Amino acid sequence: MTGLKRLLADRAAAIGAGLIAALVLVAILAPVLAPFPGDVSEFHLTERLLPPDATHLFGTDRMGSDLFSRILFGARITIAIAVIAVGVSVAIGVPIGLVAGYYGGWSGGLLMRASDIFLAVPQIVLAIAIAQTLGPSVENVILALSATYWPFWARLVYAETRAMKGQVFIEAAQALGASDFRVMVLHILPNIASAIIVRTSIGMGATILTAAALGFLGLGAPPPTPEWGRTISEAREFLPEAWWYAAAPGFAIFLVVMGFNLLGDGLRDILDPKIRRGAK
Amino acid sequence: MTEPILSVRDLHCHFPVRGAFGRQVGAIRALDGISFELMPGEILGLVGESGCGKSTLGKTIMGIQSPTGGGITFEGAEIAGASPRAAKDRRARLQYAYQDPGASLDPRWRIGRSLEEPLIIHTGLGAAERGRKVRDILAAVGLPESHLERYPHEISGGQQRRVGLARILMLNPKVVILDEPTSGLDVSVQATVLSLFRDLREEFDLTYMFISHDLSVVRMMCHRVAVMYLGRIVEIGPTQEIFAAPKHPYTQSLLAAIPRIGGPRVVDTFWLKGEPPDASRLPKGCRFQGRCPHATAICLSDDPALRGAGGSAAACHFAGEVSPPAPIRRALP
Amino acid sequence: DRYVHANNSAYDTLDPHVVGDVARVATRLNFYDGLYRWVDNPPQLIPWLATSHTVSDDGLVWTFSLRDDVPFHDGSLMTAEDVVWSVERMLALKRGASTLFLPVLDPGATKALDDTTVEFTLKTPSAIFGSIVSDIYVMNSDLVKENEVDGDWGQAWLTDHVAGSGSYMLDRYDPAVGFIGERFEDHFAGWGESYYDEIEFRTVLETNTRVQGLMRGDYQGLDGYLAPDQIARLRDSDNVQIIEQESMRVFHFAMNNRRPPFDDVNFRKAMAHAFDYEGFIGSILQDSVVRNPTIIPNNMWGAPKDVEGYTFDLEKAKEYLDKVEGPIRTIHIGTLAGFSETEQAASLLQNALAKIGVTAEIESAPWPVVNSRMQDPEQMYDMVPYWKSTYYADPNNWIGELYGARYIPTRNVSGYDNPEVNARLEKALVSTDQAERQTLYEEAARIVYDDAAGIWIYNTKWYGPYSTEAAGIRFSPVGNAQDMRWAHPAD
Amino acid sequence: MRRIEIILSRLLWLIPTLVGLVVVVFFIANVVPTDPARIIAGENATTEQVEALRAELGFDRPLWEQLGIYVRDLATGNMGRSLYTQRPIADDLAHRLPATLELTFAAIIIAIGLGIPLGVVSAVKRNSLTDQVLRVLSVSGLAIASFWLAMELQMLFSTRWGLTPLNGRISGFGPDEITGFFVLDSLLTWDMESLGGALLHLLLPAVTLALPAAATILRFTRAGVLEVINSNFVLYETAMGLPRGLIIWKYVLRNALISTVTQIGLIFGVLFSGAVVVEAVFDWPGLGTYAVQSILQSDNKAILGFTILVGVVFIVVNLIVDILHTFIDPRTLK
Amino acid sequence: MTDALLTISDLSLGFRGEAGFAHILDGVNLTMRPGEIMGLVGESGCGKTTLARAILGVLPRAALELRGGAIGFRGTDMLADGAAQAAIRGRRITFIPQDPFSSLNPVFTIGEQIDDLMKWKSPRRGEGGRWPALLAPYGRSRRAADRAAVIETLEAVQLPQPERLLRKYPHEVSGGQRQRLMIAMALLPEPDLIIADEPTTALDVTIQAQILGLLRRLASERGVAVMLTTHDLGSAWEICDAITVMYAGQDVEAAPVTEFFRAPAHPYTNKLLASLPDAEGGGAMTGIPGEVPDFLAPPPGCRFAPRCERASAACATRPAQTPRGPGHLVRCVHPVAAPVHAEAEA
Ligand SMILES: Nc1ncnc2c1ncn2[C@@H]1O[C@H](COP(=O)(O)OP(=O)(O)OP(=O)(O)O)[C@@H](O)[C@H]1O
Ligand SMILES: Nc1ncnc2c1ncn2[C@@H]1O[C@H](COP(=O)(O)OP(=O)(O)OP(=O)(O)O)[C@@H](O)[C@H]1O
Ligand SMILES: [Mg+2]
Ligand SMILES: [Mg+2]
Repeated sequence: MTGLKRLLADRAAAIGAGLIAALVLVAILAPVLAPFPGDVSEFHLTERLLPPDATHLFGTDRMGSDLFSRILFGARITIAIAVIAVGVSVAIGVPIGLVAGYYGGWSGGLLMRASDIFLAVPQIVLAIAIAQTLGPSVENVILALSATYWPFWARLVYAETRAMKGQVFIEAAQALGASDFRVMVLHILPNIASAIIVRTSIGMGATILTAAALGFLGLGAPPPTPEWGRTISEAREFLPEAWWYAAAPGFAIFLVVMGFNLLGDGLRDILDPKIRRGAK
Repeated sequence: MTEPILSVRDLHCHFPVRGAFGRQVGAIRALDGISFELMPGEILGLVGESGCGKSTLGKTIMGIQSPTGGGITFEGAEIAGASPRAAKDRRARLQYAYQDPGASLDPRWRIGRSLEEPLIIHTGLGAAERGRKVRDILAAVGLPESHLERYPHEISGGQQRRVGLARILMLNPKVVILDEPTSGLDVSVQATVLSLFRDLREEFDLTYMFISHDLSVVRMMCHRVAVMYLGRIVEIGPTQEIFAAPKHPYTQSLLAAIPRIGGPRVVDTFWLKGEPPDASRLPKGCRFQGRCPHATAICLSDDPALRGAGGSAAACHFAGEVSPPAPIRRALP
Repeated sequence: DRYVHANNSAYDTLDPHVVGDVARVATRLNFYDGLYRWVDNPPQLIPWLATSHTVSDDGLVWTFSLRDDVPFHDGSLMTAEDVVWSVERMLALKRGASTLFLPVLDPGATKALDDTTVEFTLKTPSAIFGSIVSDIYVMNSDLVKENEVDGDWGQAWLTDHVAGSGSYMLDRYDPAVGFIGERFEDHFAGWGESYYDEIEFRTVLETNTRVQGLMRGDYQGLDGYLAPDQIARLRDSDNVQIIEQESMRVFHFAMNNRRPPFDDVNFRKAMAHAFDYEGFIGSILQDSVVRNPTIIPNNMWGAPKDVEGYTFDLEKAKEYLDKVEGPIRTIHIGTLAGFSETEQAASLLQNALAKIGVTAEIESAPWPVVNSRMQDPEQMYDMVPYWKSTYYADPNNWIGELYGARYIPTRNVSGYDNPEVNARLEKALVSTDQAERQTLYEEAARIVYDDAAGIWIYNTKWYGPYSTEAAGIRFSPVGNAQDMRWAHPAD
Repeated sequence: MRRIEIILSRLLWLIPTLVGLVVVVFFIANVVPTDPARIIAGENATTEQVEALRAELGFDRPLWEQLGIYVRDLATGNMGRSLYTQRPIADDLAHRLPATLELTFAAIIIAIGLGIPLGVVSAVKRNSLTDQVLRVLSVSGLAIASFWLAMELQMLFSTRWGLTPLNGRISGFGPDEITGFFVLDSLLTWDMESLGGALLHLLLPAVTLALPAAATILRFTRAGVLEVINSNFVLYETAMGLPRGLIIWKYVLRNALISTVTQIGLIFGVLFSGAVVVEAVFDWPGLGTYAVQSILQSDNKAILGFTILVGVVFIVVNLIVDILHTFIDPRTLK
Repeated sequence: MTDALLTISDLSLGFRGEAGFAHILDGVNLTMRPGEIMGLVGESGCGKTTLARAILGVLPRAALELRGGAIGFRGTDMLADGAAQAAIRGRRITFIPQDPFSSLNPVFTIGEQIDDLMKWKSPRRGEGGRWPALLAPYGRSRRAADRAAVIETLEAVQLPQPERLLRKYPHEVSGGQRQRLMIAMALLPEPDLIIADEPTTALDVTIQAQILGLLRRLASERGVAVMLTTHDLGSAWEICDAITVMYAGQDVEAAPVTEFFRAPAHPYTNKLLASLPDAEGGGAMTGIPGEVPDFLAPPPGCRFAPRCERASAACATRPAQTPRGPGHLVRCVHPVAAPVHAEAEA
């Protein structure tokens, strides 16, 4: 079976993939799908805090904007934050982990100690500290997340590489005279790719949650950005009367993170060679 | 007399045992002064219990493991300690076949790609030429071409061994170190694999170092046998001689342990007691002392050197003087 | 009986000379007494520790007569020495209210003439000195000196101890929770028929929680500047009463008048016409506040009565915009994180500006950051929406500090510098003639208005949410009704 | 002894890690030069006042010098004064630490109490309906933004139904302080009213915080049990006819817990960081609320102190986990 | 046969997986008498372990599909799952696993594991009440008696310093010692039958000789029957009284041990013996051409037929067990007439 088929055969993974596909689609098609695309920056002060109805599927917010439309547009920000932050973390963490794990020794130790420092504090705390100093903006959220997230990948890749290095086929490749670069890139990387992919999928979910928390704490995007976390924090003032105000973005976050987690779980089942061998 | 193609002199390989803080608290003497010579075209068997250092010896010769001391001469040149890449050309002619060929193949690479890899690393051949060579060798080890498209886990253990051999043969080696090439195979498969080794040796003019713990197989395949015990060669000599008249008590016990179908039941009479000591805590004196039925005071104090005449030698103070103890037949109901 | 108040910020210290903000005024008003005290609305200064004062003809020497019957919480009597020591302490610490005094009063310029007479010798005449003496909180100097460490003026000790004469004595204090005060029976001002024996001020940061708690009966009172939506909720509750008062807290956009294109009056006028006053006040704030056309609160004397205020008119804004010479760039609005009203106002403006072709970006930051950036001409945003509260009830608190050149760059963050205005403000600051001062301020306010130096939006109303069980709440824009000695359980 | 050696070597590693942490966080906290002197001076301060304060507080010195001073002070337990509260940061943090610890301990107890048994059940009944439901729940538990969950729970339980208190650790002031843990203190002073109040106040925040942690523990336990349940020794024990309950709850669980225990250190970190937002929602007077306040006030030094304290707690917890690990898995002492 | 200890009749089972039904055991028949050491031999993957696990009742339940047949142990049907079977397992039938390295729980001391075994399976155990597993009591006097038996048995399997050994963790003792321990644990409940699944493949020749010798001696001394699965014919020769050969999930031949090596009748048995490297250093290296059949689609009838040169159309149905001598049964339409393994005659 091809990877995609296997993926879709797993119910949980299929749901996850579906949710993420929906998110991407929603993000791309937001201007088309949104009933009130202008409401990202348009206000209708006479229509503040209307409960959900046929016109406003998710109700309206404190400025009278259509929440449904804003949440659709919020998907774009969410994707941008998650993709860039995780992308940067992967781009930094993977090579560092690979090199440190492959060569080991004191340079490897040093790299790992450096990542230890970052891991010594829960990621969100450090991200808060960074975002706080840099000031609230989407760019700074991405920066803070990237700066604090790369050690996770470095750690993972380091550990996996160390484990791989003990594998006989790696030793065999070295015995054949393959260069270090060749061994790292052609042998080790593909073999640890599944671990990286799984971590990345779950990492996307975690990133979205962290970004939302930063938004909630007022360290994220400025108004009137329809970022989900900040929408929830806006909504607090109007609870419990305007229950829909917080419910909609909260649920959106839930679905998306769930999507990434399910996909990650599914990918783990599919990509993990141990399980695959067992299935044969 | 011809020159040996490979000679090993007083080879040592120690693995540090580390405590907390990375402090070295001892060493596993995996190889502790190994010397022998390998003649062109011969098959040297290397037997010994698990963990006695057979694989380490093979890997140290290959340069996968760097030796702590001693020398290795291959085709007249010193290669001890040189990394595989440093002595790239020579490595092509000296190859190591892994104990577990399945594990020595990248699980994510198709067989064809794995077979091509040595050619990519060592030669400048074009893709078409590489393909031809791969197919030739594949045929030589008796595998259908369709297997090129398979992944390692999609073929059987016997076939994996063939692939492992094919990969090694890609570079036209002179000497091949075969590490336990039949362990884990059923007898019926083992027979075909062994005959393949014989055929390939003829066809490619190979010299083998044949590592195994199966004495019957070694007896069938090898010209000479070296018996290892805890990092040392305790006895070496022509196969016939060793099997006919083992001089070292350990060799004697090894031979005594082989079941003889139709013959007397060895388990009822087997006399060797105990297990090898921890490789990191070797006793002073002879390292077989704890299990040897003939051990005397000298065995506890002096480490016997490998000595002998002609092609054979043994490392025992009483080499050739002792014979296995009389089997004690236990009464059975 | 106990009165429990849920407060929106934490009581990190009890030291009255260290904090000067409105949110934490409760410790100062209830544990300590000042020379005078502001009460009621419009605010009125009543004699307190001092019974009266005189001013020399040159306006420099202020002499206060003190009561002789004021006991501190430990029973010892207050003397003029205590007052002098307290003033020196305040000036030495350079924090809290000292910023009001330092421009006019040097350390060492306060003297005790006898046990009940204190004399201040000012550097320059000041028309407002009388309005700020309420902020001279007097401490039991002997007690503090006993607890002084390394000449710290008792700072360490006073963070969690009280050395005052105020209406309540400290019972418990926890910076993370709040404080409990126990009625000081021997307070010099005596007590009415009914009162609270205990007052408890708890820190409850979350607005929603405070509102819920009041409705549930967990608290008897809250801070009075809640969002209209919250007020509306509270009104629906049976056990809540809302006491409504027009306050003196002007919400406005400060504009950086120095930086192009804001240096062009046409551009500023375009801005002033681009704000949807009615939408903001009518819809978002649900008419809970009143339009305030200039910087001086409507209910403050000195506010020109006939000014209509700029109107929301994008046509006009466009016209003015067309007259602007030089390029128009993206403008940056700084808002106060956690104060959603500033965000909403900024968003509203941003939205309208987009329609006349001006792009605006909003940056949200915590108040201290915004404030420190505002005071740095280099880092000042183009616009910042915020409130100007009553530190003392004098027009100078608003127009003087915000548009007078003498306050550049600290409080006059817009850098507005108009000689016509400056002349009037300076004159008003030294004048002792109330009528003259009023005229001067009215004139100044008109000029500033014509210059569209800022966007003035509304004057806040104070909606004091209290449990129906509480009575006797006495509101003043200066103390925000947190002087609890007047309050008592309803019968 | 081997165990002591392990602990010592871990303690030794702690020092460079902590120093590195302080340096990193210090520079992070000073990336953007907001003007602390001006903030301390207050909104109405004159420029001269600000300058004077700046010099007095050493903010005019080069950054590395400030770092040196900071580290020197830190060694004596002095984290400087909060810009906003003017109180010693170390005191503030020490004062709030018990609140946060009480909350996180309660949460971790709930999380372990839920996660481990459910994880075992889920693994033992693999692919059954129970397993499916538990898996969905655990994935959901990890997907919910904790601040949102906190808000929704608060809205339902406190506001709508009035079952639980809205906020805080207790209404008003706590029991007489002994340890700073209200539950403990009220037990020690036998103050049943406080105990009830403290527990009731703990309920929602602890549950909110525990949910994702329980989900994580459930997942790890499940994976651990699944891994172990197919191992040879389980096969052996089963073949020897030992009771299923004994095999699962004693033999399998101990093995499965090895990986779970290493996770608990990380989970503690998750809880600690989760506390930042959950405390903010429930007005829990702990480190999280303090941190959020410091953020709103741009109180860099306080955030710095908070971050370092969290780092220290985190490292200590992981150290404890490592030590625990040597007890659960004797192979680590090899 | 009333004296039979274990009777397996027409056992047919397999596993259902993604790819379909893998029919592993196909009509297996086998009988063991009390005290008999029976070798179950066959190449890797022929179903030895599956058969052993079927008797022990530890086949993976989820995938298992029982097609028919029965396993009778002294009249109890071991395929059922009830209290009677649970009482037999670990008491009347015990188990020695293949891999002594992973069959002991790494995080408990050896003593604790043996204690739990004795608590539940000691011969001195009466009818326990209905206690939950973790809370069941373990009487003081029985504990002491059990402990004495443990020490005695550990000494019997030649484990030095048994008291100290009990305090150790499994990783602290060597492979050979662990396998001795497994033997001791199999003997402790004083069973009638020990199932030993390749107990020596993980060990070196010298250790293997020691362990097999020990097993044979103790089994004979205590009159315990042993079912020894192995792919090593040499080991089978060493300790077995009788041998049953399996090929691809079918029993093909069963015979007393000397008869088996002297006069193998099934073509597969013959070829298997011919593949052995012979003791004198010669030996044909022919092997058996062809591949083991796929369990997902096995050939009908005799599963060896596709690799057998003697095969005919008749082989498409499974031949019945035909006697060739006393205790010698073979399933072949075309059995080999004369012994081909010359040596065995000598
Ligand atoms: N990389 C290594 N680091 C530490 N010790 C090692 C390493 N490789 C081997 N050893 C140790 O060296 C000794 C010899 O190992 P080696 O693998 O050479 O034995 P062997 O004879 O090949 O055994 P087997 O028959 O099990 O393959 C063993 O005690 C082993 O634990
Ligand atoms: N749970 C299972 N699901 C599917 N197939 C299985 C399962 N267990 C075993 N098999 C298959 O059943 C066949 C017989 O396996 P078994 O382990 O009984 O062989 P064996 O004779 O013990 O082999 P070995 O000598 O290698 O131990 C093998 O092909 C194996 O792949
Ligand atoms: Mg080896
Ligand atoms: Mg098996």
